[in-house]
Amino acid sequence: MTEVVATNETILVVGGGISGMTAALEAAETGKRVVLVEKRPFLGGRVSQLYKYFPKLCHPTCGQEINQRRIKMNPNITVLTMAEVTGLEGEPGAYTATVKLTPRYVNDNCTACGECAKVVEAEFDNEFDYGMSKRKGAYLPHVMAHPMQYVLDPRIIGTDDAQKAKEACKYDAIDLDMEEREIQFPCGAVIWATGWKPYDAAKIQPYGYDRFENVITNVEFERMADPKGPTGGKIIRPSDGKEAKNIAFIQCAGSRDRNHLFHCSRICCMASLKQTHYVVDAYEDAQVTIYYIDIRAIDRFEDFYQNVRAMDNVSFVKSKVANIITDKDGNPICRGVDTEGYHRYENTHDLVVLATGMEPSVSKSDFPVDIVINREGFIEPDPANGGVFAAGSASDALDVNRAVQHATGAALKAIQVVNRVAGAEG
Amino acid sequence: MSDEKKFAAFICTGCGIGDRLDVKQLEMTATRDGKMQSCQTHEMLCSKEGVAMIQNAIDNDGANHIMIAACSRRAKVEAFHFPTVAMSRANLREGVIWARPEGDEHQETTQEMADDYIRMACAEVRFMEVPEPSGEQGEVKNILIVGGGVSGMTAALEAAAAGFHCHIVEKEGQLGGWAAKWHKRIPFRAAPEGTPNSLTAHLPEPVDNDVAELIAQVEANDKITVHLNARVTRTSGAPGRFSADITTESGQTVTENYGAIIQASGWKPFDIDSLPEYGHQHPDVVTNVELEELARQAGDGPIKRPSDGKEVKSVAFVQNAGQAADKEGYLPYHSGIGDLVSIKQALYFKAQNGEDCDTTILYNNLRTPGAAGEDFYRSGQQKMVIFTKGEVNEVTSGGNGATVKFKDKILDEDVELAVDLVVLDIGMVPNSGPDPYAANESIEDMSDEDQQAAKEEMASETAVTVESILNLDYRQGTDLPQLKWGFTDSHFICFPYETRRTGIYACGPVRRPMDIKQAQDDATGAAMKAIQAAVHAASGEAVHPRVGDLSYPRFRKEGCTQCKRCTVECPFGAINEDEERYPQFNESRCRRCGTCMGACPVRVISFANYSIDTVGQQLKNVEIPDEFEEKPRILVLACENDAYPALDQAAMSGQEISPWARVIPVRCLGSVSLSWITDSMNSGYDGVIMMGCKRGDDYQCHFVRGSTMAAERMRKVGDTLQTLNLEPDRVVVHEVAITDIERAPRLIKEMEEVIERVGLSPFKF
Amino acid sequence: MAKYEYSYYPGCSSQDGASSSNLKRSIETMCEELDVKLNEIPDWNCCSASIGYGSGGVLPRMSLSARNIALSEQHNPGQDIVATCAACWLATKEASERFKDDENFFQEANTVLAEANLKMTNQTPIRHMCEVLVEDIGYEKLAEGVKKPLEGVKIAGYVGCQTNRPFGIAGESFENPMYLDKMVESLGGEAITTYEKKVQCCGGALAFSEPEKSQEMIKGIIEAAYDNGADMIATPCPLCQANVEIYQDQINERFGTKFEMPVVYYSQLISVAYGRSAEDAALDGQIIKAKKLEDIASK
Amino acid sequence: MSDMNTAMVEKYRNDFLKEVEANVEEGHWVKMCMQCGVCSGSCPLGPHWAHPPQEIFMMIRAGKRDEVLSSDSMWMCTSCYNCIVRCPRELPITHIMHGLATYAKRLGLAPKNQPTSQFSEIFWNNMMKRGRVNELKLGLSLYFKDGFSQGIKNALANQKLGMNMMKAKRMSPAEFFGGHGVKDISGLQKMIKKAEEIELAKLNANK
Repeated sequence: MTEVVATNETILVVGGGISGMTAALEAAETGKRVVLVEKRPFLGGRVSQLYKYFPKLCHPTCGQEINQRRIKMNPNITVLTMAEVTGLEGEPGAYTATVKLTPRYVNDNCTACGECAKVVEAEFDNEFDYGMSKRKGAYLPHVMAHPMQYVLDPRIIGTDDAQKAKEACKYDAIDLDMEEREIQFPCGAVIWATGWKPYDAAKIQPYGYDRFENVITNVEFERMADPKGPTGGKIIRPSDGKEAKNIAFIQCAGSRDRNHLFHCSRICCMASLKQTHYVVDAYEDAQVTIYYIDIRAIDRFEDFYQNVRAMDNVSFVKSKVANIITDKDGNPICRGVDTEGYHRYENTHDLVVLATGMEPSVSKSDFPVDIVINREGFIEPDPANGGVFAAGSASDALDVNRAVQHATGAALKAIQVVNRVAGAEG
Repeated sequence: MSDEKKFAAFICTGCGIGDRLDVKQLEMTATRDGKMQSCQTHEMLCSKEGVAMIQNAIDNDGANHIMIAACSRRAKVEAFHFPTVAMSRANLREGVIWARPEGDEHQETTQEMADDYIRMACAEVRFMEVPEPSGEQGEVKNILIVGGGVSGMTAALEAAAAGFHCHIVEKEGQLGGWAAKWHKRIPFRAAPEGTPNSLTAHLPEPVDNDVAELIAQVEANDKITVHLNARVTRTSGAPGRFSADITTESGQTVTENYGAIIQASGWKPFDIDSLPEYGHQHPDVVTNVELEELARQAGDGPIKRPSDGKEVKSVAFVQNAGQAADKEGYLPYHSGIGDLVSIKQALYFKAQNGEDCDTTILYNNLRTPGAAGEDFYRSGQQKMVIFTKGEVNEVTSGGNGATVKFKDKILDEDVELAVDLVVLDIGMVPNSGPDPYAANESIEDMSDEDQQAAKEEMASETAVTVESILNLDYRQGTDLPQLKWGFTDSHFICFPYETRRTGIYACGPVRRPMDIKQAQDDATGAAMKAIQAAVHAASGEAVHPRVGDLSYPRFRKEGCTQCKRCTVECPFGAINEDEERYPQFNESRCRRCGTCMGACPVRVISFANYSIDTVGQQLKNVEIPDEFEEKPRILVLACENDAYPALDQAAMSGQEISPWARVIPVRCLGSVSLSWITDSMNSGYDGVIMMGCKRGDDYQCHFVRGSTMAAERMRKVGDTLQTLNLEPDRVVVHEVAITDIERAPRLIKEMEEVIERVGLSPFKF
Repeated sequence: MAKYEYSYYPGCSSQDGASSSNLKRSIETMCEELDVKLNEIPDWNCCSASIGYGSGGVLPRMSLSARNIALSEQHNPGQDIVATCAACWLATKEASERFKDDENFFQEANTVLAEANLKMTNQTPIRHMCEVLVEDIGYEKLAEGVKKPLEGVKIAGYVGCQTNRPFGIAGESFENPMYLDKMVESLGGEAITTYEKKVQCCGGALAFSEPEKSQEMIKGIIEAAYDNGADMIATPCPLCQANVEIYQDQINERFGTKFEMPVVYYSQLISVAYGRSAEDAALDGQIIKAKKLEDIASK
Repeated sequence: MSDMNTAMVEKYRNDFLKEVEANVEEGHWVKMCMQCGVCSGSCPLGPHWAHPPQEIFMMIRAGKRDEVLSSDSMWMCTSCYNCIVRCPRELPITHIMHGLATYAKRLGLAPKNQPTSQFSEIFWNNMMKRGRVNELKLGLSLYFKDGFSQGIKNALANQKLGMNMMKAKRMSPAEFFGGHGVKDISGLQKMIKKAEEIELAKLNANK
C-alpha cells in the first residue's frame, strides 16, 4: 500500500474526478505535494463514463489520457484509490486528515494481465455501465482505468472464486488478507472535489423509470452510445433489443422541480442536444423529440442548439411531459401539452431518455468537517470554510469546462494557504 | 553525466511475454542487432526487484541509455521512472503478444514483430540524449495583467496572495471596468441551506455593488502596481523573460520583465443601433447597460424615463435583442446572463419605483442556470415580475414611452404592449485584439489571387478597426489567436486554460460572455496558470500538454536555408526570426510538439530525445523480408496521445493487430518528417499509415495544427511516390480518435488489402 | 379493551340507505375482526367534499371540517380521527393542514366555531382507514388473521385520486401506490400489480354533472381491468366504487361494451378472508355481484 | 362587488394578478408558474378545457380578466389533484381552480347553465339544509335543474340505476321525507353564516 508522506504544506484533494485530478495536477505541477483521495478504484470520475463531450463531440478519454499521463509522471502526487476522507480536524495550514482505505485485494504487483478475471465465475452488475452490463468478481473497472490494476469484488472474498483468482495470479498481486484500515496524515489545505451524482430517476414517478424498461436516463444512454459500452455502441431498447430510432428526451427530469431538485442542472440541455447527434448519426431515419421548458444552451453554445434545431428529423416541444404510459409493445408514450399555443399530445416513442439532473454526491451529513452549503447541498465559497475549498461540481451544477476552470482556481486558493505555511516555517 | 553512451537492455518475461516469445532470441536481437552492451531479463521487471536491477545498472554499471522491452510505454510509468538517463521502451505486451493470437501458425510472425520492436527501441535509444534545460529563463515572480476590470483585479489579488508581484495595465483612468458602473450585481449564491419552499421564503436578491471594495484591496496591496490610462505598446520575449512596454496616455513608457501574462481585456456592449427594429433611437428605449446608469442616477429613488423624466410605472424587457440569431447583423451567440440581468433590473423597479411598477420580461428561452440562477428566477417571480415567452418583432415609440410588438408564444397571439420604458438585453462583444489567423483561415478555400486580394482587404480593415491589446512582437501576429466570434477561449473542454501563446492566459468575458462570479472564478484559474507558467519557464520545463518535458528544439545553423517553414508553421507562434533571418526558437514558448521538425525540409531541427534519427533509425532497423517471403511491412506513425492508446486498448480488449504492422508513436503528426516517408518507401515498406487527431474546426489535435499540417504535407507525397513509380494508396493519413479501438486495427487491415491489391513494394532489396 | 381505538368519521355516503352504506357495514365487520374500536364523532357534519366551492368560500367550507375536528376533540379526546371516505379524509386533513400553516386562518375558524360554542386546538392527526391498516396493523399482522385466503381471485387495485393525492398513504408514490396490491397479497389473493389505471380519475363529482366525459374515463378503468384479466376491482374510495360500478349499464349502452365487473371495497375483501359471511361483508350491497367472493364466503 | 367587473385591466400589467391574489383561494401562487405545462398535461379532463390551468395562469398575468372569469374551464376540475402533486413549482392548482370558480360565480361572471357550477350550488344548498348530504334529493334536484319535463326525462334515463341502488339498499325512498341530518343544525348554520360574513368583509376590504 502506498506510503503517504505529507506535511502541513501538503494539499489534500478529495475526489479523483476531472475536477479533483485537475486541482491536484495544477498544484503538483506548480511544485506542491498533493495527496489525491478517490473513493472508486480508479480516477476519472463520471467523465470517464461519458462517450463524447458537447459541443465539440470529442472524446473525454482523450483528455483523460493526458491527465493520467501527467499524474503517472508527477512524483508530487500520491494517489489513494478506494479511499474516503472520514475525518478532518485542525485549521488552515494545520489539518489532520483521516482516510479510510477499503481493501482492493490486489497490490501494486498487478500487471493487469487479466488472468484472475478468466478464472473467477461470479458476475455482478457493472457499475461503470450503470448496471446495464455484467462484470466478473475480479475486474478491471474499464480499459482506460488508472491505476491499471484489477479489483476483487468484496462479495467474492471467502468464496472459491477468491482462491481461484489468487492461484491464477503469477505475480503475487492478490492479497486476500487485506483489511480495511485507517490512516492519518497532515495537510495544510483541502480541495473538496467530490462532484455530482445523477439524480435518482426512480423518484420521478410520473415517468416510470422504475416500471418501464424503455425509459432510461441520460447517463445510461451515454454508456449505450459508447462502443465500449454495454451494447457495443448500438442504440437499442432494453426491453427487446430493437433499434431505437424514435427517441424522446425529457428535459428537467428532476431539475427545476420542488419535488426533486430546486436547481437547474445546467448541463442537461446540452447533453440532450449532444445525444441527439448520437441518434441521428446512428440512424438515417431517426426521429428525435426534445421536450423542454427552456433550452439552456448557454452563451456560445447557442449555435450548437440552432444546428440541432435545424435538423429535419428533430422536433422541439416546449412542454414538461406530464407522465409516461406504455402500450402493449412496451413503447413508451409521452403525454402532455405543448405550451406554445396549447396542443395536447400523446406521442409514442421507441425509447425515452430522461435528462436527469446533477446533485452533489456528498450530503451535508457526510462532510467530515463543518462546511457552508446552499439549499441544494452545493458548497458555497465562504470564509467559514477555512482552508477547505470546493472545486467543480461540488460547488454547483457545472459542465466539464467550467468545472475544470473552477478546479484550477481552487488549486491556487489551496496554494495560497500552504505558501503561508511555508512562509511562516521558512 | 559522461559523454560516453553506455547502453543497457532489459527484457521483461512476465505477463506471458516469456511464454509466448523466444526470449533468448530477443536478447540476441538486443545485443547483436540493437548493439546493446548488456541485456538482462526479469520475470517481472516492474516489481521492486526488477526496478532495482535497472537502477543498479544505472548506478553501478554506468548505464545511461536504457532500452526496456516490456509493456506499453503507457503502462507502469511510475515503476520505470529513470529521469537521469535516456530511455526507450519496446512494447512487447500490448504491441505484440496481446495483439496477436496464440498458436503455432502465428508464432513466426509474432516473434518477428517482437524482434523488430526490440531493434526499433534499441535504435531509438542509441540516437537519444538526456534532455537538459537550456537555462535561458530564470525565475521571474512578476505577472503582467492587461485589463483592470473585475477579472484583472481578481487575477492580481489572487496571484499576489500566492506571493507574485502583479502589474495591472488599464486603458481607462480608473479601475473597475464595466462592473464598477453597475447599480447592483446579480447574487452569487443560491438560497441558503434550510430555506423552505414557501411564497415568503427569502430568496437571493440583487446585491450592492462591491467593486469599489475590490479596487480598494488592489490599491492597498503592496504586491500590485497599477498603470492607469495605459496600454501595452510592445511585448517581447517568452515565459520567464517577457518584456513589456507600458505606455501612458501622456506618452511615458516603462519597461518591465514578467514571468507570465494575463489578458483580461473584457468586453464591450453590442451596438444595437445597427438594428433599427429595436427602436433604440427612441429616448425611452434603452439598453440594459444604459439602464444601470439610470438606476444609479436615481439612487434609491424611482427610476425616471429619459424622454420627460416621468417616474416609470411599466417596463418591458426585450431579451436577446440582436443576439442568438442567424440573421444578418445579429450576434450568433448570446450573453448567457442577460436573463439574470433583466431579473435584477426588474427588481430595481420593484424596489425603487414601488411594487406597483409593472415589469414584463419577454424571453425566448429563459436561462437562469445552476442553483443561484434558478433561485433568482423564483425571487423575481415572488416580487411579481411577469415572464412570458415572447418573440419581439418591433419596438416603436411616438415620443414618450414605447410600444413593443411581440408574439406571445404561450397565448399564441400578437400583442402590442405600451410601456413607459423598454429595456433591451444586448449582447457582450469580446474586447480582443486582431486575430493573427483570421485572414488565413477564412480564405483558405479561395484561389491564390483571391486570397491575396482578400488578405490585403482584411489587413486594411483590421488595421483600422481592431487595436492590438498585447502588441506581441511575435512572428505570427500581435495578439492571442481567437476561437470563435472574437473570443480568445481555449479550444479544449478538458483544458480551459489551453493557450496558443504559451505563458499568456486570457480570462473573463474576453474568453466567453460571463458574469462577475464566473469572471472571478476564471481569473483565479488564470492566475494559477500564469504562476505555473512562470515556474515552469524557470526550470526549463514544458507546459501543458507535455508538462515537464525538458527537451526543446535546436537546429544546425549551417544546414538551415532560412526557408521560414518552421516559423510559419509553429502552431504556437513560438518561433521568431532573428536579424539574420534564422529561426529563434524561444523554448519557453515552445510546446515540444515537433511541428517545426516535421516542417523542416533540410532536417536540421531536432530535440535531444526526439529527432529525425530517433524515429528514422527505428524504421530503418526493421527487418524487411524479401518479396518472396510475402510478408509485407506496414509502417504506422501514430499520435502518442490518441491513436497509440487506441491501439493499446485494442490489444487489451482482445482485438488483433496485423502482424505486418510496425507502430511508432510520434509526439504529433505535425512532427512527421517527409524524409521518414521517403525513407520507408525506399527501404521496402509496402505501406505507410499516419494516424493523427481530428482536424478542421472541431480539431482534436492537442498541438492545434499538427494533424492538419501533416495532412497538407502528405498531399504532396503523391508526387514523390509517382517518381518512385509507387501507388499513391500506399501512404494514407487517417483521423483516429482514442475511442477508435475497433477502427484503428481495421485501418491497418485495410492497408493489408491495399497491398494485396497493388502488390508488394518493388523496393525490397 | 380493544387493541386499537379511533375517532370515526364515516361521512354522508356511508350512512344507512346511502350510496356506500355497504362500505360502512364491511368496515364495521373488518374492525371487529382486527380488534379496532371505532367511536363515531357525535353529530358530525358533511365536509362539503370537493364540490362545495361553487357556493361555499374557503372559510365556510373549511369551517365544516373545523366543526368535526372540534367535536372529535371534545368527545373522543386523544384519538386520531379516522375517515373511510376519500373526500372526507381529504377535506378534513386539508383543513387541518391549512389551519396549521396559517395562524390567522386558524383564528378565524375558531371565531366561526364559537358561534356553535365549539373550539378546536387542531392537534388531532387526521387519518385514513388504510393508514391504520398499513401503519398501525401492518401487512404481516393482516396476513396472520386470514382464515379463507382469496386464492385464485385476481384483483385490480384501484386506488383512485383522493385517497392518493395530494397526501397519499404511507409515503407511497402518487403514480404507482402499491398498498392495495400488498393488502390483496396479504389476504392470499392475486394482485394485478401492473394495473395501469390504478390512479386514473373516475370523474369524481363530475360523474353527476358531466356524465359523458366521466363515463369515458370510467370505461377506461374497467377496460384495463379486463385487459389485465381481473375478476374484480377493489377500491378504498366510496365515490370511485359507485362511479365505477353503477354506471356500467349506461356505459354498455353508450359504448356497446359488455361490462359486468364487480367493484368491491378492501374492507369487504378482508371481511371475507377473515371468514365472515357474505352478509357481514356487505356483499349484498353489490349491484354487480362479486361472485368469487361470495363463493369463498360460503365455503 | 359588481364594480370589480368594470375595472379597467391593461395587458401584462399586474392589476388582474393582484385582484386574483386578493380574492382567490391560493391566488398568491399564480405568479410562480413557470409555464411548463405539467398541470395541463396531467388533467384527466384536459381535452375539455378551453384554457388549461397553465394557460389560465398566463392569461391572468396577461390581464385577460373577462376571458378568465367567464371561462368554463375551471369548472372542469374533477379535484383529482394530479396537477398539484406534479407541479414543479408547488402551485396548489386544484385550489386555485376552485378559488377562481368561486370568485367568478360570486361576481356573476361564471357561465350560465354550466352543469358543474349548477351542481355545485345544488350540492351546497342540499348540504346546508340538514348539515349532511341527502343523496336522493341531490340526485333529484340535479335531474330537475333544467325544468320539470327535462327532469322526468333524466329520471327515466336513470331509472334502472335507481332501482339497482334501492335493491342494494344503497338508496332509500325514506330519505325523501327528512333523512339524515345533524342535531345542532342551527349551530352549524350560524357558523357558516359567520364564516361567510368574515370572508365577505375581507373581500370588500380588498376592493
